[in-house]
Amino acid sequence: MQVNDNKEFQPLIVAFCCNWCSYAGADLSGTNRLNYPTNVKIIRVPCSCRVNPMFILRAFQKGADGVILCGCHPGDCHYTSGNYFTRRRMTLLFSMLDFLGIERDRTRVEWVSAAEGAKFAATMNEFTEAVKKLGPNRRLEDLRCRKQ
Amino acid sequence: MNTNDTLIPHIGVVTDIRIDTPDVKTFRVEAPEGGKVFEHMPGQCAMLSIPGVGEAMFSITSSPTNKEFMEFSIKKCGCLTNWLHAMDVGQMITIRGPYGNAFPVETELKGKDLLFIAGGIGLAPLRSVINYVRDKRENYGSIQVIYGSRSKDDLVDYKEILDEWMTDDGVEVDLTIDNAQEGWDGHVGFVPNYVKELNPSTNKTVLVCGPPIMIKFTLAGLKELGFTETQVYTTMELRMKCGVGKCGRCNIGNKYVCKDGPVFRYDQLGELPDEY
Amino acid sequence: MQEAMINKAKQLLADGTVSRVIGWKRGEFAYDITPAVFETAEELEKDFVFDDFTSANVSKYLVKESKKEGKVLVFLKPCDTYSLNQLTKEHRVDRDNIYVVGIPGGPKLDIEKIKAKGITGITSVKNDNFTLKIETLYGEETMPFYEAVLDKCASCKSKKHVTYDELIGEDGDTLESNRFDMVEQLENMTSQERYDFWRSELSKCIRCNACRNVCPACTCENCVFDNPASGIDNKAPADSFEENMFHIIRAFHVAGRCTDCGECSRVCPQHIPLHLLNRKFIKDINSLYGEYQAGADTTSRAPLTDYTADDCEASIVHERGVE
Amino acid sequence: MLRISADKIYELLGAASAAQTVYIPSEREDGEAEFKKYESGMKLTNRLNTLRSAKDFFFPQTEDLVEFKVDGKNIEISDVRKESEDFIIFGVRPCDARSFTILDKVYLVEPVDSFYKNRRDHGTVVTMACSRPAETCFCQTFGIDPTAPEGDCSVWNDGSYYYFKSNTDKGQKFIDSVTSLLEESDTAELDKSIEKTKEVMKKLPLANLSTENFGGDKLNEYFSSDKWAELSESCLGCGTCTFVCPTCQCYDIKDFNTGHGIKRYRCWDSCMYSDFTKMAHGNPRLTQLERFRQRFMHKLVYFPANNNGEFGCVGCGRCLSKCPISMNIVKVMKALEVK
Repeated sequence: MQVNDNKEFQPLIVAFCCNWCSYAGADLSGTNRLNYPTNVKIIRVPCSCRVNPMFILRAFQKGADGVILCGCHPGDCHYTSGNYFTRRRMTLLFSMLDFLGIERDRTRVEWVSAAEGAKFAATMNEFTEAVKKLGPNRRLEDLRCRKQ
Repeated sequence: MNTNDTLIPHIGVVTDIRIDTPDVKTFRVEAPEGGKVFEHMPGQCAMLSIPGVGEAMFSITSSPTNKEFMEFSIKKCGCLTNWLHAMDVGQMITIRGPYGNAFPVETELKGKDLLFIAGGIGLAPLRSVINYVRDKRENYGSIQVIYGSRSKDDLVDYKEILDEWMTDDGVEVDLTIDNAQEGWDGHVGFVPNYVKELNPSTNKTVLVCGPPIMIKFTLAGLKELGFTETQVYTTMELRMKCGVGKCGRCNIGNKYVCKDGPVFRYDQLGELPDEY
Repeated sequence: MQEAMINKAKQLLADGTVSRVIGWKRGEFAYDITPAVFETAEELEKDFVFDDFTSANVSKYLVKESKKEGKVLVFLKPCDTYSLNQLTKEHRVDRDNIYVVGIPGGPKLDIEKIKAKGITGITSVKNDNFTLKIETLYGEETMPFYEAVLDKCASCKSKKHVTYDELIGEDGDTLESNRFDMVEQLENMTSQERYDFWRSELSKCIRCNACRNVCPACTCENCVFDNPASGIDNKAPADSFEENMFHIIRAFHVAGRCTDCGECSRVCPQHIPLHLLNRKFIKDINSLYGEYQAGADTTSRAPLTDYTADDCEASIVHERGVE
Repeated sequence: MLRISADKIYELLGAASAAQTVYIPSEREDGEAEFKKYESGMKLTNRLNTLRSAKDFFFPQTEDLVEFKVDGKNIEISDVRKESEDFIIFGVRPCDARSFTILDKVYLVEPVDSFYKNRRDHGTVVTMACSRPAETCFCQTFGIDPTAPEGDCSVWNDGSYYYFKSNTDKGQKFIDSVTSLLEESDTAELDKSIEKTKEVMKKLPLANLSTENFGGDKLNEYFSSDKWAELSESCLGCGTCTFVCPTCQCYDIKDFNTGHGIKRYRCWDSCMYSDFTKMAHGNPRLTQLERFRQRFMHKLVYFPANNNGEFGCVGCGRCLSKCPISMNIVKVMKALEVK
């Protein structure tokens, strides 16, 4: 089989989006015909607080090169305080991943409201670029899942 | 590496799915090219699996005298069985076996009067034996089947029981259900009590299978009636992974249920530690 | 000390204050001590031991023991009292059914460190003025006491009992400990160096679950790693990812609840410094959300079940330290 | 007997590793020993034994069994087995060498486990007699002579020389491959050093531990013993003892979805784990007492019952030094023993 070395690396990004703000924001960026990479795979969650650390790790295991978590702006959570807990949790988790030597730019939390379609697209573009610079996820990948 | 290994399964195709009761379905399994995947003896088991879902041991409920296919009556109770219940005809599964010993149909049971006692899904392993002895009628004495279930709807293979077993000469079938229900004019009551009521002749050899609690009381009842432990056979189940006595899960005393069982004579069972 | 403890236990058994005693039981050798429940004065006389090797934190046994009939006496070292407090806070033990006698803490010894010196055939270990005199089948060996001290004791955080019904001896104070030194050292490495460090450590993991099962904070009735529905109930680390995942998730599940008792590293048969993961969380929590010591009290909110509106953003991770 | 002077042993290992992979017990940074692939510059450990047993070579902690491709209702099976390459494990202790014959009794009986057999066929076990047994050693209890190891080829070290004796064709092949480095000699020096070891063996704290009260016929005496509750009381239910044990052979079979197929693999499992026997309708071993009992009954009663009285323990002492709460087979044997 011929390997195409010229093909530019396209990182696979998993974006967890809260149902009330960020998912609507993503929707808005779509209806506004804003561009963001097709390799961003959105997973809708009821609240950013629903995302437990295992979700993030599982995404990396199954082939993600970067994982981003989007939720309502602090103070705007549909469930009052969900995203405040998320913020603490993800800060600690990302810090731990960094501590284990996993590149810190592979993870991010961003607050995107339902009105911020443009911010959503810009965030995804920027995040994808940052991950692209890092190359494929090798430090937190499951070799069994790598496509031959 | 061209040797076969029992841990590497074969492909089976589900060619028919019969709804027996609200939570039991009977699956017909054939090899992709038709015919049976392997031969077995009544009472033996096979490991069925859906890759990625799970693998578990099931008793083969069809008789070895059936040369076209194998059947498995499976109750919905866990992850794999839920999946199996949701699948359609044409689905491939993986199958390996046969595992375990079998009811001694060609040795100890030959020429004997047989009494089958089953409760609920416990009929599955016995159905294989019942149909085997019905097909080789000349080798065995009288046949009596005592079968009970929670309700009429929970009687597995009810149609076959009505249409084939009950119409057979020399096969006596006694059915019972736990609670009275509309459309049922048969016996009502638990199996162990029904056995005592029926008072079967003590020269029969007994094959019993059902929930542990039913087996326990049935055996006590049989003893009261004068049966000895060496006359009673039962079949067991424990968690299994390998099927060949190596993975260590179904170990009771020095026996492995998958290899030395699942069929045990009651006196052999008594020698094992009480851990099943 | 051992004598005083046995006498105390016998007295409390005799006057009916307690019906059982949790302590440590003598083994075959100088060092193989098993936590045990004693019910009679005779058992205590015969097998109760308290010496340089009684390092096991017995507070987790109270989850089971405190729910049984009759009050149970437990001897707790200062570090163990933090664990008990945390268990009390999480309603995992019935504190009213426990009689805590506080006893002085370590430093305790790590037999593995003695064996790592190549000393074998050990028949007795004596502390002679901070020199260990070790009798072996091949003659006597000596080594400095402090070289054989358990890691968890070498970075002791407190000599203070945070909960007790009675004390034997004087109570101590919390200490200025050096426990975050190694964490800091790692933080100052490059990402690649950290990765290499943890890979060489975590690749040793055999997933025996000793760290989880000994941990006083791990008291779930059914652990996520035992739950087939979780998809991560694997019995062995089948890939390097799973080695990382298991330890990240385990540390995360006890973050803000871990009292830093150090049992995880003590029991690890592969000597993986698992406490560093927990300490990283503790250090982060201290620096980001204010000083917090799990188990210091029984009422405060745990950092991960709490928040303030002006907490730092997760991006702080990207902005500090070495890449 | 053939021998080589101790300072030339690495020359010998180098020569052997030119033809096939050689594994030797070598020390890690933390002072523990483990089997590592020999490369020049590596040193043999001074530790008596490796932290993990040598069973990994034949029965690794995880191994792939078979792979599936699932496409709609169709399933495709692919056999991923590969012929193992030849390898030599150098420096296996007599206890671990015996553990292989115990594992053989499980994996090489019908139906033969082809995964195990493949590795067993290709592995040459070069054993090393013990000269400094530890306090935790009790291999004598199970009839193992640490000064006369089994295996394909036995090696003795008297301090100045390594002596070699082949026991099988595979062992002879190994000796043949390095024969140019070996010299013929008498064994007077070696015999002296063996005598010294035998003296130490008599002084071992567990030298008098006996199996005479255990065996296949002791099921009823021990199964319902009231000692189990006390013994299992502090058991954490972890798998340390199982995973460092050279004879524990239980395994689990699991599927892993890689996203582009299903890998079915097996991995070590432990009867000490709470879900080991758990099934849809319940668990026959509900508390740690039953699980704890199972492990020791299996080694001391069930296994001998099925294997002509051979016990499922080799007295390597790993569980004695590694159990987090120091509960182990020796304590169990001493507590249970009924005369």
